[in-house]
Amino acid sequence: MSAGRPSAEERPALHRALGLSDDELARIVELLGRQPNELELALYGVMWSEHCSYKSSRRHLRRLPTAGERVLVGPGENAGVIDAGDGIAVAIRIESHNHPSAIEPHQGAATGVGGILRDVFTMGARPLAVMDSLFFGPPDDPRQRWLVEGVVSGVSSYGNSVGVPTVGGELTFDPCYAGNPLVNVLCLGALPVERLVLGRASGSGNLAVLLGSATGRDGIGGVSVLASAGFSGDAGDLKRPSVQVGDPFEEKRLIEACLALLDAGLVVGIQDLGGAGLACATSETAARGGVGMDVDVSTVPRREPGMAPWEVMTSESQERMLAIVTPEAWPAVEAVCRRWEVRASVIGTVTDGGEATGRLRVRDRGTVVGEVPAASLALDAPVYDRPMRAPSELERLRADDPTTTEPPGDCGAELRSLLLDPSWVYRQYDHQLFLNTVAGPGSDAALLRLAGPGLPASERGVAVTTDSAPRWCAADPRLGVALVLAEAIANLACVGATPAAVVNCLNFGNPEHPEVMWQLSETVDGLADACRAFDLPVIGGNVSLYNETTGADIPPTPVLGVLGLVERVRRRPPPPALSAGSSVVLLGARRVQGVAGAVPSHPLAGSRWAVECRGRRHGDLPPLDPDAHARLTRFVASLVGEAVGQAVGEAVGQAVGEAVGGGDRLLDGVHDVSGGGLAVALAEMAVAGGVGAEVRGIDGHAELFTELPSRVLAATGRPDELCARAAAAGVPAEVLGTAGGERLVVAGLASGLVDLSMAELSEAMEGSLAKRLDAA
Amino acid sequence: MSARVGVVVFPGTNCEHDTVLALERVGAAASLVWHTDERLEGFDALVLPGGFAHGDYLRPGAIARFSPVMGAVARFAAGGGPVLGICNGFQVLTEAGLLPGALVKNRGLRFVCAPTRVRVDSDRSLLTAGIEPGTELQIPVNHFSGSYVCDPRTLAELRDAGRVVLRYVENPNGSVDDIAGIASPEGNVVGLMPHPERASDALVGSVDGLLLLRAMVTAAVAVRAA
Amino acid sequence: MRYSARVEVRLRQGIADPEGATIERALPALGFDDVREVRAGRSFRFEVDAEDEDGARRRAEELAHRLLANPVIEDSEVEVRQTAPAGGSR
Amino acid sequence: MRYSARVEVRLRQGIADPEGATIERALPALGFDDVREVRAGRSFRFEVDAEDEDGARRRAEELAHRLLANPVIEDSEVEVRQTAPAGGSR
Ligand SMILES: Nc1ncnc2c1ncn2[C@@H]1O[C@H](COP(=O)(O)OP(=O)(O)O)[C@@H](O)[C@H]1O
Ligand SMILES: [Mg+2]
Repeated sequence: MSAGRPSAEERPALHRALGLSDDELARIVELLGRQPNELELALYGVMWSEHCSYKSSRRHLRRLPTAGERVLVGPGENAGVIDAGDGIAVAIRIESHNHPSAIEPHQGAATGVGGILRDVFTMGARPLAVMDSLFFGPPDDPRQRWLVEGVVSGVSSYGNSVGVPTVGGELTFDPCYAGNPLVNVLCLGALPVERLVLGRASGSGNLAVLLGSATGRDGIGGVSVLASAGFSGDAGDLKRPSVQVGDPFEEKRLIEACLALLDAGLVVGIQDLGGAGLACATSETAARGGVGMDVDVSTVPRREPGMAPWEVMTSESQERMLAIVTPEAWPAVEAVCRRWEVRASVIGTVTDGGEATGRLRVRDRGTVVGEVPAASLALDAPVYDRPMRAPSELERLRADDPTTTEPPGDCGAELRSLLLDPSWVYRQYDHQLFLNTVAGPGSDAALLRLAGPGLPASERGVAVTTDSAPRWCAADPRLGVALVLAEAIANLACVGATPAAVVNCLNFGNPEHPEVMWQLSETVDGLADACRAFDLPVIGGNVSLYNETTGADIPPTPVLGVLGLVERVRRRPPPPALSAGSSVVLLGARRVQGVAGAVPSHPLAGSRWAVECRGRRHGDLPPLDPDAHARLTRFVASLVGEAVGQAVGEAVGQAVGEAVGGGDRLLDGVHDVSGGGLAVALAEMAVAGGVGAEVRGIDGHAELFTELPSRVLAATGRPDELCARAAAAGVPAEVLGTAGGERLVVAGLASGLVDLSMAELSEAMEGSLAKRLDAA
Repeated sequence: MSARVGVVVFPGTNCEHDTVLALERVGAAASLVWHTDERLEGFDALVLPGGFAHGDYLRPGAIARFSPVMGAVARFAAGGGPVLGICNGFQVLTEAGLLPGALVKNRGLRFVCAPTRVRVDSDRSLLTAGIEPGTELQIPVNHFSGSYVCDPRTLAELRDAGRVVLRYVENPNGSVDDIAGIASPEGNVVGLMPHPERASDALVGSVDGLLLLRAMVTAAVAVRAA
Repeated sequence: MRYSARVEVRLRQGIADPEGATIERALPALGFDDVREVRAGRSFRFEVDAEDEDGARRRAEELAHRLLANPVIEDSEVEVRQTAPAGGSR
Repeated sequence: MRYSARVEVRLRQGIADPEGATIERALPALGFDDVREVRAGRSFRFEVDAEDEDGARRRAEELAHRLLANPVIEDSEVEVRQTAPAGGSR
């Protein structure tokens, strides 16, 4: 810092307060060839935090496959980008905002949305859709209700106001998250391919321009304190982290201004300011471009008086971007920003050549107050190979399988308890803006028209889904995550989409616990293998560690966002609903194939039934056959895709959900079988269609509730043709029953299993969440 | 000749592109008008679209009504020009005093984005001219502050003069008298909370909004001819 | 001179206050059955330069009427006190 | 006894206040360039039954902390005054 202040050397404990270990300090001294001063130490503190450096997870993440024909930008940039055809690229990214949301749910979730949007428009893409994956404890408790209300209102107020529709997400209630809720947000954007920009600086003498909000003391140390420290369980003795307040209006203007700058070709590189603020944005852009940067903190517009240089450099004030522009372009940049009422200030210059090469130099009114190699902050963070160990009881837990040991119960009552209608959540989200939402929340995946202001005309569609299943991943992280990917692909197929790319958010407990590292490693391997099996690249991700309360880690919770493409979108896909008179057909194998006797034909381990109805979390998960799954989902995607791509003709004016097929339609409705098994899938389709069904010959409660993958329910007016086409595609198909009437009746081989009126089903479904949340 | 419609954009407005698309579907030539513009010559009608002008900070519409364009909008309306406010645009029109009453937070205190059914209650407005009263339309709402309130005298006036143009079949927000849209005494200024532009394509769920927009565009051309 | 102003904006009597009502409904469950008649409003604080307190109050009232409150549904209440000589920074 | 309470909830010093900042940016165009440092908050009024003023204040503060404000980002300020004997209706 400025002369007269103690150097870091004189305050030996400082590095520890900043979250740096003694070894890390030694490494810094080695890199610099001297002791760092306070400012420099603060820079390393934030940049080498788990949150920014991925130091515990990096060596594992390298095992994920990232290459693919369509990939334009893979992991490492702000968002992954694929080529969607017709000159349009699609950018996508997912991120967690777990810890801030736990203490200020509204602002925590809101700023999470703001951050993920910036990651996407940084790439030159207009954000077109948001999704949110939410995990809470059971909503019957006032604190959980406060969290749910706050998080949902935060996503709603920020997303709606900034003008990006939230088109889907997930909602999980499990006691494991009571002390540590998870809030993951995904954003998808699109851009004309030629507008693609990367977050890198270049060109000696170019200007570093800070756009957006003034800088305050928001989230200073927040990165390390919020993201790298677990909760003690007692909010009272928390070192009070400063939570940021989001400003969607500023972000809206920032989006418009940045896209206008990019359209006009006025910037050389651009980068959002997220965790670690200017420290991160300046060092990353410089390091990626292989240049240096000279920043003067006195030129940074402040919201508060008396901020020290290290505060300015590490502040996480929201709604800011760093653009690199040529001096010649600066007047034009200023003009664009003035129109959008966005503050723009030159805060530094790009340096290259001589001893400046690769150096990040921080000045205060001209005086150098810190200088480090930019790459040492951004790229040279330590990489840890933390000890890993499978849980000692693994064998015993796998053997503790509910499939064989839990007796059947009242299937109707259990089914009712498993129904959950998330519309309480998504009714609060604008999910229609841009007029692209062909299938919105309530569908297996969101299907969007690939259109937006400034994009080339196209008939293509893009589909996206987020999926997770902590109950599977807790029982077996490696197979669990593969099953999650399979489910996501099935969800995409149900709206006619072929998967194209994966992003992931790995929410785990404390990486200093060897079991957690084992879970992480198994998850990465499981995901890597599954992605290879389905030939999908991972184009981005995020890791959130230290999700624990009083020493108890959350179950491993990988959340996958999977992007799919649809050739032509001219009609809405068949809804996840039954319609009176159609046959109910199960596509995919009804039971575990092969190895007779060795594996139960309808495994229940890891199912919602086992976990939620019986409190049993262990056992052997159902197996996944990637080839069979690929055959099934390709078949479903082609059937639905056919319907979606059909010319509309005179059909304009049809009501919602009717835009498919002719009189005796091949596909009236379609829905994958996932959480809660066949029972829940049937009930959801019945409620959505407002019609009952009669299904016979089900092999007991196990077939009703198993979450055996690779199964899709179809409602069809032409069952023979559907089954014949399935057979030709190598996909098993079987008519289970008929839709119609006022009851959902499921009969087993010997006796009845479920007999519920539509009123009972609707009540269980619609009332479930709203009633519990509004109970206050 | 097709109607020339100006779509007014405040910082924070976000439905302007959707509104332009829907207007084009009914044959209008729509273009964006920035909130600092004060020249509205050459337009046959104006639309204040949905969104969050100035972030909806303070109150929806409270800051936007002071934008330079609003003086011109008021003059345009006073001259009989058709002015339509959709959602946030409706809020701006009430704040600016071009329509009576106010829009307050929804009864449920939550944002609501959902399809709703509305009934045309009067054909004495630019938006409903030629549409049989009683006609039901499916048009989505998308708002946090959409609950219409006004004093009893204003309400009586609105009712008696056929200025309640749309009513909700099932009230989603607690609006007095199920009011979804109202008109000025002359019928040329209309505000409504539902989003007709979001019901302009079967692909996104409904085409019923086109009926309203077509009526407006037809009225605009007629005004110009007169 | 510089004055501090506080403006409280409240829904007018007779206008439904769902926010106040919702809080009130939640109170008994939290053990606050001794609390009632909850009304929710908004408050604004700002500084205003003026010759004297009356001048400051007039400006604050003007701001309240023109911008901060919507007279169709809201009332406002203004308080003003001196802070520091004009030009003084915080 | 019955007391009237007013609770003002404001963002803590140092926390960004986008609403206040947006209002402030709009002021010069309205001719209010003598106004600055605008901060937006929320206010609540309610009645509370208590033995004495101190008791009423304690309850109001408790309510403010537990329900009306989130201390992570907000401060609250409580004012209390007597209105009428307990049980008296307004
Ligand atoms: N938090 C949320 N935000 C928005 N939409 C949600 C949320 N939770 C669930 N949904 C929507 O509700 C529907 C059902 O969700 P889910 O049961 O997780 O679907 P699936 O089993 O097909 O993955 C989906 O369309 C999903 O997008
Ligand atoms: Mg599904």
